[in-house]
Amino acid sequence: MTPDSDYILQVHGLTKSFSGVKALDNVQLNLRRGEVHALMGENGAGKSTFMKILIGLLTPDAGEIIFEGNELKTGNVKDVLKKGISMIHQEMLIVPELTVAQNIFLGRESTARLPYWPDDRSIDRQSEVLLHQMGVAITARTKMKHLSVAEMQMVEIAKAISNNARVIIMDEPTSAISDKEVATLFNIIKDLKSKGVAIIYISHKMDEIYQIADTITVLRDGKYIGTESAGELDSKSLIAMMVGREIDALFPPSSVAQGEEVLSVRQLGSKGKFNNITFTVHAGEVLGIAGLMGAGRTEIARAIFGLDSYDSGTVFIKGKKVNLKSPHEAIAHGIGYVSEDRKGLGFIPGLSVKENITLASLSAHTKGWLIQSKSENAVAAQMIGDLKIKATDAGQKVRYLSGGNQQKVVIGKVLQASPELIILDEPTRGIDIGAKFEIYKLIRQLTAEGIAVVMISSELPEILGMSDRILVLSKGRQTALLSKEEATQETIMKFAMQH
Amino acid sequence: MNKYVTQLKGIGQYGIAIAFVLICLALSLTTSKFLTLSNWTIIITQVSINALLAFGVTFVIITGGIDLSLGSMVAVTGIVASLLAHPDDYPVVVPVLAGLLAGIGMGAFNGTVITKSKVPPFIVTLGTMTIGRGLALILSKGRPVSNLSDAFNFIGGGTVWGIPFPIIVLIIAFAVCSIVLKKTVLGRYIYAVGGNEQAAKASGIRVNKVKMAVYTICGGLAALAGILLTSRINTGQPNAGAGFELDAIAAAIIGGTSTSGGTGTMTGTLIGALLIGVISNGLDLLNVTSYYQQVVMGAIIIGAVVLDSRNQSAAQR
Amino acid sequence: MNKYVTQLKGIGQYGIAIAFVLICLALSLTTSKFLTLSNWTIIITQVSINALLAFGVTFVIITGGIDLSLGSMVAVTGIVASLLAHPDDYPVVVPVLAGLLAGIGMGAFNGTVITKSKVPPFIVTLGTMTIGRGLALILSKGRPVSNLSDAFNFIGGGTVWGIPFPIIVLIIAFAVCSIVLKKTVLGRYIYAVGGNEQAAKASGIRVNKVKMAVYTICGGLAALAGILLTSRINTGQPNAGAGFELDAIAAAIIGGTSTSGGTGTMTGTLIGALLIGVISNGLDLLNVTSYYQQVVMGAIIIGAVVLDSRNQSAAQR
Amino acid sequence: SQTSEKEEGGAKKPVIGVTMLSMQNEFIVNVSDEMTKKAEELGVELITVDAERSALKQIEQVESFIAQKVDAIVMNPCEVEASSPAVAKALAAKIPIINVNSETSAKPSAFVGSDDVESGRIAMKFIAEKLGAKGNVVMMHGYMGQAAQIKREQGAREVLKQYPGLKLIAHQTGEWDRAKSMSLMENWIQSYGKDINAVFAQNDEMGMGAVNALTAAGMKEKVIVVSIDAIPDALQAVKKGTLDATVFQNAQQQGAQAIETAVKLIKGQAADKEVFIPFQLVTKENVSKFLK
Ligand SMILES: Nc1ncnc2c1ncn2[C@@H]1O[C@H](COP(=O)(O)OP(=O)(O)OP(=O)(O)O)[C@@H](O)[C@H]1O
Ligand SMILES: Nc1ncnc2c1ncn2[C@@H]1O[C@H](COP(=O)(O)OP(=O)(O)OP(=O)(O)O)[C@@H](O)[C@H]1O
Ligand SMILES: [Mg+2]
Ligand SMILES: [Mg+2]
Repeated sequence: MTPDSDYILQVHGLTKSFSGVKALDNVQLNLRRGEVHALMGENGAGKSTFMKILIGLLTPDAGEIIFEGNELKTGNVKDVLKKGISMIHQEMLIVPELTVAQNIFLGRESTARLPYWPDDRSIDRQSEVLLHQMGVAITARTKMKHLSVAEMQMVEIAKAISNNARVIIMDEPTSAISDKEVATLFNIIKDLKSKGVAIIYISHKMDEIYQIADTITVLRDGKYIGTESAGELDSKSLIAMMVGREIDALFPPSSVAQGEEVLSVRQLGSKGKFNNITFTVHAGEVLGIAGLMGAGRTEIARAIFGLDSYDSGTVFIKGKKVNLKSPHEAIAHGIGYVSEDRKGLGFIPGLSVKENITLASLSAHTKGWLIQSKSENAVAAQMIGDLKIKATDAGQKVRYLSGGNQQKVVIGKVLQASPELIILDEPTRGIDIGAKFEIYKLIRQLTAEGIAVVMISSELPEILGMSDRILVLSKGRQTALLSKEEATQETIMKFAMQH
Repeated sequence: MNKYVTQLKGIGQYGIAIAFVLICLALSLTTSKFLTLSNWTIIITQVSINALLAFGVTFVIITGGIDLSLGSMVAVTGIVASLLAHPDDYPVVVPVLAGLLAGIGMGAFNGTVITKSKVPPFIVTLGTMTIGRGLALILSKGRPVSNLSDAFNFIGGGTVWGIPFPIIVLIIAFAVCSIVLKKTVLGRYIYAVGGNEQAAKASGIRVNKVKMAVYTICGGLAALAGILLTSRINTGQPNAGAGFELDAIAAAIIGGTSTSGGTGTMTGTLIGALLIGVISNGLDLLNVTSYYQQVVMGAIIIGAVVLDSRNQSAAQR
Repeated sequence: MNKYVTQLKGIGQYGIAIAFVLICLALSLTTSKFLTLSNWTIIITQVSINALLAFGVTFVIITGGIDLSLGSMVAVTGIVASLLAHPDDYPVVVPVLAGLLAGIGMGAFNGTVITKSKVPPFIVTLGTMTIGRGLALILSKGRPVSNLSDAFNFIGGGTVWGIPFPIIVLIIAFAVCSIVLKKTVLGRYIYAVGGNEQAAKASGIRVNKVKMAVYTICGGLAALAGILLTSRINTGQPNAGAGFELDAIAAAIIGGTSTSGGTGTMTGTLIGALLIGVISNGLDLLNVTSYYQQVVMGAIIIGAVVLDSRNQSAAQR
Repeated sequence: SQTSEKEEGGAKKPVIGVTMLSMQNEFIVNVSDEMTKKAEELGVELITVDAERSALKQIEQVESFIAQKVDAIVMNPCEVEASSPAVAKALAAKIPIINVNSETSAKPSAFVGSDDVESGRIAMKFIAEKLGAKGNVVMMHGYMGQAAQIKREQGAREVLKQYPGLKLIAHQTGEWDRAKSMSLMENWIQSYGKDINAVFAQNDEMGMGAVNALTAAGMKEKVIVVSIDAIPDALQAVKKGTLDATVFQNAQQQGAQAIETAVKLIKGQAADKEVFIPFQLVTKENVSKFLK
């Protein structure tokens, strides 16, 4: 292959398998200077694996990588970083005990003054400048563990940028941040482009892709499907390339009559998190909760589910006052919770798909003390089928599933506990378009069965498309409770930013 | 095909079993005295005490904890049992039950402190280790408790149909522990708590109850080991069991239990305990000088686990 | 405001320091012999060996590892040094350097096996613990090595301006270790590797090099402890240091180092070591019977850490 | 001084600091108990601490005694060499120090005890006589490198040298422990079987372990087992005939005389520099004399 000077990075014939299963099969990519190149594909298509090989965290079984005209040696992160490629990882890779600045410059400490002696004042200063430019209000000397998830993500972005790289890989950089930060990120990307930096951008949010991508490459099941210019590829064909079939309407219509009141929350408050929250949810209804990052939506859900305690107010379930002190009690009262923090609160990585699915409802599969594996297997097989979970078999460890499939496993687990109310916190975060569609259908199916749903989401189209009523929060306060008819993108944003 | 792959993975998982077989093979070739029924009866009898402790600590380690008080629990339970086991004092069930209760009590104490406070299990059980040793000395006034009834001495020294009683206890304990871990709700919860405590909690598992259970079970098994030991040597020794915790934890980890929690099997632990027992027996049979025994022992253990981890990563690839 | 909060948190972090002060206060009120210069000189001299080991293992534990071979390294380095420390054989630097090299070598061996194989540090260092004990016995032919030069005996027994030499070694080691951990690139990487190994890897940190470094440093500090000990008792003892590892690890954990890695400070570890030393000294001063000493010791350690964890969670709220 | 100002009946009550090898060892506990008895009788106060077999700890305890300004120190040394600095420190502080039970290389103010080498000699001599100077012997060591282990081995080997017909076919550590030595004996039975004619265990605990293993294997009748210390269990076993002999160390004499000597030195009276309390061989014939 003769290197083409137009391209900063060229990849050919890249192949990688895990325990005999091919995650990447003869994949290629051609990246131009100064372009934003979107890498698209379903969950488990192999995008992250591809990028981890580029950055040197994984070594390929076969294939060639040409960077700026020279072959890039694989398997050495430090070397790759030095050569000018950096990466925002899909799973947040932070060191909690170190400060923001120390995280940003980890591995690249300035030792100009004294050998082996990192000049923290200099990296603090550089970090402050960088964060200020990005419009993020975080001080460089706070310990990483004190930040919120979204703030951590912004630090990760800062880290990738600070490397002065000529190629930046962004693997789902916006999955944990809200619209305001996304806008900031896009400004940064534009700025980088103008400086000739090339960006590989991975996201499941279609609107983002069309906002910033110049070129789109699609992978499916580890195979290269094609590369198109973004202007010439409409979203319908893009989806078809990704999932291998067409999807008509993303949000299936609701057709359920509301039933009795399932959950009622009155004047709920928790100091420093939220106060005076009042709403009800009925059987068969979807209540959306919208708000900016840090509005306190997750905190409310955690309080209702018994994960945190609250200071004031009351919670009623089917008209009965309850005081839920633990998830155990909440589940016993028919509440299910799908957390936004899939890795932290969702699944047990070392247990199998089957074992995770039945974890919250094991007593349904026991005779005496013993677990009946037959009934367990049956239920697991059904869930895998219903939710279209992609796994080698029910015995595969959830650790080895892609993010979207992990999410489906968590939903499966919550459904198995036969809840009357399900709280879905960012249910489609990091999930591909096909799977999103499956989850929306699933939500409709649940409401049709008379289950009440509370859906917390930062994606306004999703809130608008799925909710019967919408609760809007701003900084822990309830600013509006909108009906489906009242709600538009603009009204929601107005109330979400109200002081 | 799929089944074949799973089988291969199974072997990888028990790579330590291969190491074990290799060591046995090597010993059979070096000394004719190794592969005899009587020698194996002795090996398994000797292993039984460490194996019981290792089973208990396997539960604990899978939840992500540790128990350093095993050795002291052996001493306390042994002393408690032996004090009640003099001939013509009480029927033999009394010392046995008293010993078991003492172990369960100490285990429950560990569990309570660990769940109620946020003190790491390492410190709590290190504390109990010291406290327990002191208790054993106080109860026995620093002297061995001897003159035990024949019925009591049968537990560690008797045979049923020619099989030493400790081996029978070992087999039953192994079966029960395996079933608890693999087939019961508690076992599933133990893996869940060790795999991801927060997620386990959010799945409605009462994490503290699970932790209480494992430390208590561990105490009970330590009591069993303490009673077996006391009966085997016909004396309650206040300094019995010193250092046993390290051997037991080693057996569990050699057998594939990870100290970061969430993984481990009783079969692995049993093989780990057997491995240690076989090496120690083999070195005695070969009459390796005691100084060199230690060097060889350490080297073989590291070597066996290196071999195992090679196998495992090969199977994963 | 912000500064005030940070200060408060600082106190929470050193809650163990409060526990320590409380215990000292209680002892001062119970016995007039406690708060004297001569007694404190003794306490700190006594603590120095455990503290050196605890500093080393703090590095290791912060990376998420463990080192059980500390005690055996003390023995091997002590034997190596003492064999070369007979009067008129070599100048005193020779045994000291040889001892240090032996410790560094053993530490590097630990590091190599741990990084090259996937064997858990617990097993590797347990193996080295056994191997090291055997080596010490082989080198010394199982007998104490005595008749050491005055210059060598000065290290553990001498004083400079009235200050016992071990205390001076302790202070220097503490300063150096604190600086390495807090101020150097290596220290930064140690926290990173223990805090999130994946993140460290993704930042281009050569994780294996960092691990090599901590085990080697740990070996070097164990050698220092071994030399101090040998000099203090004027003899190389093949069975010296048995069980030291647990005390050292306890000091680190009491001082707030988490066994899951990523957190810990040298100040905390120093306080942990002092706490153990003060309790042991106090119980002797109060003439508590030795059996009850153990019970009280265990209870106080658990109690102090409970107090600490209470404080910490209060400060976090 | 401050510490000894505890008044009782107007007279100063002298304080003696006592550091013992290990309070987990039955024999040592017996010595300690005898000291307490004698101290009460003579009206002195004892501060007894446990060195837990660590010479370092023992030195630290003696340093602490010196800081507390006790009137005399009684030390049951952990090690010959390693405990010596403690003696030197006490003497330098002008506090009389009495070694009890075993020696240190540094000369203390006085010594009360027995010579462990002698006990090894007595035990092995008994084996030689029983076997008619011909046969195979195995030996169980204590913790390798400890003073008692080294000395008892030395005594045994001296005798073995005198009897070329006696062959030491295996020796291994049982770590002073009954369970460990029982396993060791079981393994030896596997590899040597009927070749073993006699067992010398360096303490009674290990001797009892060997007896257990031999009895279980049905070999006790044919194998001679001898050990040292004469703990009650061992005496019972000698009486029953399962243990062939043990070597008696006089705890009562050692404890009592150590305190007597200390009190004499405190009062500035003359005291013997060395009080040797002889070992005695205990066999079925004379065991009743030792059973209380
Ligand atoms: N360490 C591993 N061991 C085994 N299988 C793995 C491993 N890492 C990834 N895989 C598998 O490789 C495939 C590709 O995974 P990858 O994470 O690259 O997908 P992705 O396209 O990034 O998906 P997502 O959009 O969900 O992030 C998946 O089937 C996954 O299960
Ligand atoms: N670990 C933490 N330490 C301190 N404050 C935190 C932490 N996590 C969250 N917060 C604070 O709690 C509040 C709400 O957090 P969070 O961002 O989870 O809200 P949210 O409405 O669920 O938003 P989103 O769902 O977009 O993450 C914010 O003020 C945030 O700064
Ligand atoms: Mg991905
Ligand atoms: Mg949220």
